[in-house]
Amino acid sequence: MSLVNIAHSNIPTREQRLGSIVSFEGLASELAELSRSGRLQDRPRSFTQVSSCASSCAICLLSLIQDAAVVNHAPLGCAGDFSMFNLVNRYGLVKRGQTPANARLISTNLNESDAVFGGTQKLEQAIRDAYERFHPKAIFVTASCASAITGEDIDAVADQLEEELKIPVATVHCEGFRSKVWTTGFDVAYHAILRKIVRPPEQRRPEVVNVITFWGEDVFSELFNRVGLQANLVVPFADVDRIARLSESGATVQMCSTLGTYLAAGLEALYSVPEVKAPPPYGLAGTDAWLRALGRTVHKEQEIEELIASEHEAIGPELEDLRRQLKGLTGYVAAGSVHGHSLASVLRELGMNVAGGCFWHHDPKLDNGDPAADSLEHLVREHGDMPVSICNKQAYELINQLRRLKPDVFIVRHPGMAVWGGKLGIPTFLVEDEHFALAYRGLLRFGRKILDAVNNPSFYKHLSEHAKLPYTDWWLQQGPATFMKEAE
Amino acid sequence: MSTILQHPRHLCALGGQQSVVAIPRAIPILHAGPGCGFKLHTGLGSYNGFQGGCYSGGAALVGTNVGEKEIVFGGEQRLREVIDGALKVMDGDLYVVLSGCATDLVGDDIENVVTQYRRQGAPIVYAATGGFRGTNLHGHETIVNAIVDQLLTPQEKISGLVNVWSTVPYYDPFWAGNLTAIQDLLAGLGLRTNLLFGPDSDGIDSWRRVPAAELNLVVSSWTGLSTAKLLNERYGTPWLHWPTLPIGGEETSRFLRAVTEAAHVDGQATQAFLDRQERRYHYYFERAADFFLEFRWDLPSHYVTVTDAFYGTGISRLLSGEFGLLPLRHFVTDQPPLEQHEAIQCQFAALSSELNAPLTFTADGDQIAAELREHPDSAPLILGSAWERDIAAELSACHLSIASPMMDRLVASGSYFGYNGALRLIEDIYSMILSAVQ
Amino acid sequence: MSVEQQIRQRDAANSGTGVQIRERRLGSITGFVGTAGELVQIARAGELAERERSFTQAGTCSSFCATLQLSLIQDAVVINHAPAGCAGDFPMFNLYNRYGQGKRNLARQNARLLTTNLNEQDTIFGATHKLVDAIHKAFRAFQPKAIFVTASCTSGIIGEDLESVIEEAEQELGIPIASVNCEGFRSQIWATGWDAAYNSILRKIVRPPLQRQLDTINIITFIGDDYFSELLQPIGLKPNLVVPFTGVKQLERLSEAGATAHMCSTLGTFLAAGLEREYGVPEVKSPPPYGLDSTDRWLREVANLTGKGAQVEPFIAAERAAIAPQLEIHRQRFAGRKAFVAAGPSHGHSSMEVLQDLGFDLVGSCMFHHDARLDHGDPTGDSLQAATRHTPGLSYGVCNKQAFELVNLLRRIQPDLVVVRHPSLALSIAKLGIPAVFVDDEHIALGYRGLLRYARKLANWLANPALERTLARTTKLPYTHWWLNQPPFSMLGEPR
Amino acid sequence: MSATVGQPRQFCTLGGQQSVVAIERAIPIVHGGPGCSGKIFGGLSFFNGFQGSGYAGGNAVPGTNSCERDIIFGGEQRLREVIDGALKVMDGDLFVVLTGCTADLVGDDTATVVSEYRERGVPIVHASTGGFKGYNHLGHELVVKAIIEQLLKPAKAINPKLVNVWSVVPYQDTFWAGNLKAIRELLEGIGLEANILFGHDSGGIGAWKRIPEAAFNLVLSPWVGLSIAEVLQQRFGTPVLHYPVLPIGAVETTRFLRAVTEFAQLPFQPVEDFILKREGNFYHFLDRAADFFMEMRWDLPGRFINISDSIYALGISRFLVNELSLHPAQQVVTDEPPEEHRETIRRNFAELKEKVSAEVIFSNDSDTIGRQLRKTGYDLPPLIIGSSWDRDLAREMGGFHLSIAMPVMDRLVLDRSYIGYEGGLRLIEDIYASVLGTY
Repeated sequence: MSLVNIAHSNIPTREQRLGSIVSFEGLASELAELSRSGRLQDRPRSFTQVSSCASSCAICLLSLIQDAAVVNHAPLGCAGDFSMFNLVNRYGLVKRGQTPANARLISTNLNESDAVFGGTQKLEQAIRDAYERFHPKAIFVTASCASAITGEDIDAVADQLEEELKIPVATVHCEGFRSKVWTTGFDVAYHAILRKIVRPPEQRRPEVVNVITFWGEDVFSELFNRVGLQANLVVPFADVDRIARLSESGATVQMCSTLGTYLAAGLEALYSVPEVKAPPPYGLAGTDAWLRALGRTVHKEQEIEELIASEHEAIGPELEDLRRQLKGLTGYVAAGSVHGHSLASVLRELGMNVAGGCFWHHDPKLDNGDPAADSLEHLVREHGDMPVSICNKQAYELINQLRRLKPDVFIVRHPGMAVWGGKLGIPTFLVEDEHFALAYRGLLRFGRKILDAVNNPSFYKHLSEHAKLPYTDWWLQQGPATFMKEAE
Repeated sequence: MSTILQHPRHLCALGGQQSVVAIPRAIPILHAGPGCGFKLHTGLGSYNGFQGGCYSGGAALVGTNVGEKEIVFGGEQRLREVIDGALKVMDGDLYVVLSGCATDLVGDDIENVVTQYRRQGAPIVYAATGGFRGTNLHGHETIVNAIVDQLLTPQEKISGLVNVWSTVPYYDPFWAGNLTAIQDLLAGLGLRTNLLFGPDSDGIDSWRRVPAAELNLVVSSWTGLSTAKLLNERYGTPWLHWPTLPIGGEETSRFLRAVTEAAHVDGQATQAFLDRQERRYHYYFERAADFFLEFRWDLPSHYVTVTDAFYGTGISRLLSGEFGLLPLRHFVTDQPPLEQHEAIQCQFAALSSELNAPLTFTADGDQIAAELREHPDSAPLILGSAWERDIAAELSACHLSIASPMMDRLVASGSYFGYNGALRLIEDIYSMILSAVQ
Repeated sequence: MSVEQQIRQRDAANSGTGVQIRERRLGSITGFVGTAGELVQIARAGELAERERSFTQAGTCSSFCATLQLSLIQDAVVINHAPAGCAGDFPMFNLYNRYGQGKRNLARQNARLLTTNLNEQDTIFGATHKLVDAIHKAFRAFQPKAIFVTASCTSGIIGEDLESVIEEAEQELGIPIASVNCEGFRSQIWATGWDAAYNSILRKIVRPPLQRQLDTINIITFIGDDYFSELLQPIGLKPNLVVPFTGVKQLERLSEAGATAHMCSTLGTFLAAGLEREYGVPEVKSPPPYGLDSTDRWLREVANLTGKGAQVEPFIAAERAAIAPQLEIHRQRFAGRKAFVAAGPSHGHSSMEVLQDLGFDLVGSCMFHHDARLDHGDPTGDSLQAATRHTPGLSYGVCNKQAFELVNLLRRIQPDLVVVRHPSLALSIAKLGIPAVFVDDEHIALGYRGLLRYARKLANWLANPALERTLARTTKLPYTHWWLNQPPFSMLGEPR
Repeated sequence: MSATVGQPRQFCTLGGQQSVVAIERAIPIVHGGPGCSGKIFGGLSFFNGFQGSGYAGGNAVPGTNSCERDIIFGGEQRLREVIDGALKVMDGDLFVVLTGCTADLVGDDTATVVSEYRERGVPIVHASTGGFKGYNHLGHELVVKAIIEQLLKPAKAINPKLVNVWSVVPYQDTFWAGNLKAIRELLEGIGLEANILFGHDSGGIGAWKRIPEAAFNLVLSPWVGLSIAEVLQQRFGTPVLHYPVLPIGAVETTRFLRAVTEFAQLPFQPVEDFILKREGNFYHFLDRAADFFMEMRWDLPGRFINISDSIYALGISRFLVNELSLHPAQQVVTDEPPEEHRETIRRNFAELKEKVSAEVIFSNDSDTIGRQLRKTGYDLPPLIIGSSWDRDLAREMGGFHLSIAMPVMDRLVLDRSYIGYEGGLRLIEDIYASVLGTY
């Protein structure tokens, strides 16, 4: 049976599909080896701080599809991130030269009596409301802990309303409690897209390359156009029709293969759109390898080599200068696994030491199952070994780690985590635009950014002098892995 | 009464976690799904004036992140693990366990678990805040009453001590500045405020002092009333309920006079204090009068409030009562208990019968927009949440965000409370308009 | 050289370029107290004499009025040859400019204004070189279609020879450059500034007609919305609103219109008369179209001048009928309310007429100056007479924005409403607790439908006088009790 | 030096009129052309944060409205008329006659006229402020010095706690009223009596009469006010503390308070307690919102550009660099500081921080400023903090914009202040509201 079973509305979690884990303490090389040999096991934590759930990841992708609507079948708290995605939406529109508008989101606002007597009528009503209010081309229904535990049959409702409204109505099984790995939320969102939105190809468009990413500025087109390719950035800020035609493209690449693994593999499995199986294009070596893999896939080896050569030359001098200025500085990276590997390699390529990395989870393999795509392997091979923690956003472990390593700069990709570096007085910044460091020019942008951070650390200094950490001295003396139990 | 909501302005009961975060050195412990805590931080703490995580909020929130296993086999054991860890790892004076949908629905006996810890002397309480139980305003009252109920013991009365129960922390982006403002004003009357939340509170000590107060001051439309009643039963403390935001020269003075009476303080000293404050306030009022009288560009003559009842009533008294603006429509978004609706109606109407505008109780952005479209050519001033930016643009109306969620402003110690609060609000409203017309 | 000689020399230098001040040209005055009827009579008899005040408060000068009109021409630049303080009104004009651009869907941009920023040396050694620099800078920075150089007290007194500088620059740059003699001290009647601005437009911008546009009516006005179309389109005419927010091209062709009319005949008198004198564009003499009767009369005259006589009567009848029911309601609402007008003629006269049409009880008025006649010299243009034809006994004062007199007067009259049109007077009145309606858009009350628009606006103001009440309760006026108990006009001297 | 100026950011000497209006129950009398006073009011007060008339400003200002006759035959008689009337009509404690270009150019002997009244016991002084003499910063100093020299007598005793404050220029600084109040609260917080002299509750003529009693003069500004302090030193031997940087935020405010403490030889501990409490509150909010600042959402920090009076350009630069770790681009100083002060100002910008320095442009002409700033390119949108004139420039450069400098036409300002600990928080709120508001 194929990886993607569009007969079912739900899919296995990452733990089940990929054997993913959320806790590990050791060397990158060990982690890579364990993953490869299939002996990787999770070590549950007794004490934990809140993390994130699949619901956020699913909604963040789907709510940014410009002519779709999302109905969150849940109590109101699950709408806590509506306002964030709304600002992301408005900001992205302004950046793309369009008029800012609110995101199309609705909550069924489940309450006590709904919990007792069921809330399916409310769901029906909400879907109709969404249809009336936004005239969307598709509606996504995201589930919640409450809707799942009370056993709401949201699939039945969705199918019935799809009949009635004559537009795709897709359920998204992103109940928070199902998976410790919140990126499962991406997978279920993509599954809904593959099931209900993507159509079989009408005519193939080999020059088009799907780029699975978030909402960063489009740095792909400039590169691709030079070799006669078109970048098709999805899912955020695309519309339903563009997504429906993902099946027609010549290849699929990813800004982060943790993000896109399911969609990329799915497109290859269902519609044989080849997935470019290489780590994402960060750092010289990474970008070279990635471009070459793309070149092979779309048969543009020659053009690609010329592109690589000219870019290397273009950035050469400033890169040298940056390396000189950054030499001897130590960085620490905390991010979602593959993107984290990418950022670590960028730091190494800028001539910095990397004291280690903290990644929110680890997938021993990707859905494509191809070791060539293993970004951790790539990191170790190209840039050497480093200490690695796998930790689903457990601030207390991270801060414990940072206090020992005392890096000169701390680079984060996830809201809410950057502040802990700052409270320790470490120049820290969040990678807001995930494309900021991408490819060759990104290397320079990123280097300049790091220099800014270290050249004026006053904010961090004052913060550390005045901010109190909510942790006991006892804890700060323990080892970071203290609360990890042995694998069950 | 919970309808389907587009553009929610409040969240679920578990939002009570933010009220715990607002207590210095208090640690919330969430017994809930993995994403709940962070979503609520995002909606109430972050993308609402970017107030931030502070000491024990944001990514520091402790939680059990219950998964399939706990749902099937129950999560009490898991909760014990996390409480054990929290007492070791988290440096706090007060621990508040909050349950989420998942754990409330599967029926973990959390109360029992927590009580055991309390018996062993841990300063820990429990609140049932499963999201489906109500709004975060309800959640706020739940955690406050939980602390009062499970932690406090009778105390000697301290003369002149006043407990202040006002706007809901984080949900009201200006809560912190407001509390400071109340403290300063009451100090002017020679009263000592016992603040339970925010930078000027002594945290657990302030809470332990609660029974020692001579007066509970509920400066809020309706939240906190149940607390005041509870404290009255327990410790016989009288309470004063002031349901509208005291803002501007007249309302603030009325408020302070009422407090003076309720707290039996020297009326003459109060009068002297009020005179000084009013004189200063009116110096700026006069300075700006040129502008209000002459501002040649279609300064909106009508305004709309899309806020909770507390702000809506207070602000309409300022704009209509002192600045001569006319109300077009009021929307009350904090879903007050039905029995409060009539009182709120009256508070809006109190000004004068000509200054009455239709009042709608709703938190649904779509309904609000629809009703505003009934006045196509009014181009009013819209005071609401950042959600109203779109409908404002559609009606080419002026808009200022003053209510949750506030994604278009950063709020630090800002406040719209009292005399200075009014000056601040007027500056903000008209700066926004001036900027928009050029 | 004595100051007197300097001034004479400047007048010589500017001979032919300057415009005579209103005191001399139109026998205008700034001091009078009596009734409207008396003033009309005295003026008509040519016996109107100025009464000067011993004590005065700061007024306004020609420079302000001239710059207001010229700085809003979208492709011209105004250079103020003056110390930096005379640029005190730049921000105001900039706000007008950006605001008006927004309303007219033009890209918002800062107004194009420069000051030569004269300093002490300049007063000693002269500063024509700075003026030359400024002109070149303006040309480089804005590529304007025309440049206006506004004079100042300083440039006037030190006898700067603007004309020779300008002639030279004009030849070099090939665009019209006009001096504007709006030195503040030359006239007590700031409206002279309009005349100076229009004079420079007539001299340097307006061209002989290429082909006549007989269905176009020049409307000389400020920055209000275009409500004139409401009146003119139905009878097949289109308004050409000038001078603000026009371009130089549009001004060049003023000579081609079928007629020139005013939003306020005091404002436009010099330009309208000039266009008739030099290019035969007839001026609409009857007072501007505010209030039922004046609107009727104005429309009829416009129609006759443009051969639209046939269309106009049915239009008038239809419009009057259309507004009648609503108008009646407003009249009943306002009946018996005491109103007072403090503004510049003749727009103030228009307001007086409108208020009476709306059923207010007009208890008095005070205008900032009075022109014994207009440039066209035709008595049918007497807007004061028109406004008070039924109420010649109306008590009436002329006072160039002397707040102390107004406050004194209004304290006695205690009207329910004061309509005021000049920055910062409204406050003095509001401090008495009297609703002071500041007329923002001068066109709002225009024509028939304007009556209703205006009524709605007044109703809103009167609905909630909280602001005025608070001010009256909490602020103090800067005047002594002694003064407030003197007769309002007791500082007026005897007629000269 | 004074070249041609487009989009003025200060006006002429007669602007001193607004400093008189800022003194409680003081009445300016303008001996100048009919329009001068109104233009000054419009520029410095109304269309600058819509600060309004106040007690005796706007249309209440007595003026001689000089006409042709006064120019030819002199205006002294006319001035007498108006002073006579003013003394009868205007209810004030202090009258200040300011001359405009006309009177100064034709050479009316205003000094004599006014001194005659003063000899008859009238509280009236005269300042020769003909517009061509300089900018309103000078006008402000001239008015203040006139009052000092013509009205004040040596004190019987010195009050060791009393300090005269010479800082922001009323009305030129759109936020002067709130700022002076903030300075007062800071100084009182460390146990001094602040003689603020301008604005509400500053004490009017009474406060001015106490000037000679002061233990010292505090000049809190890069250069404006220094000459005032000199005069006071000569006449009354009052020592001077010159602190050139506007204290915004914790670092600078604390530094400022310690400097004052040392100079005034105040007990050290109470001051430190006061500082501790205020810093605590300031950093509580920086900490609370730290997530926001570090997650640098919505394009900030890019580079910031100040276009304002030296007092703000320097104060705000220090603040943004010290507290928010932002980086400066070129900084524009618009108040035309006298040559002898420019080097210090340049140095202050060069030494913002160990590895952070900024180049300074001295210009008050938008054309020049625009051409200078357009030369640089930016990775992220710059933040321009200047006057409302700079909205166009900001749009053109794709940057963000906040108006804090004369003329502020796009904001209404009442008692807002950017000084001190609270002022820093306010400035942060305003900057990020303007940024977030664009979405």
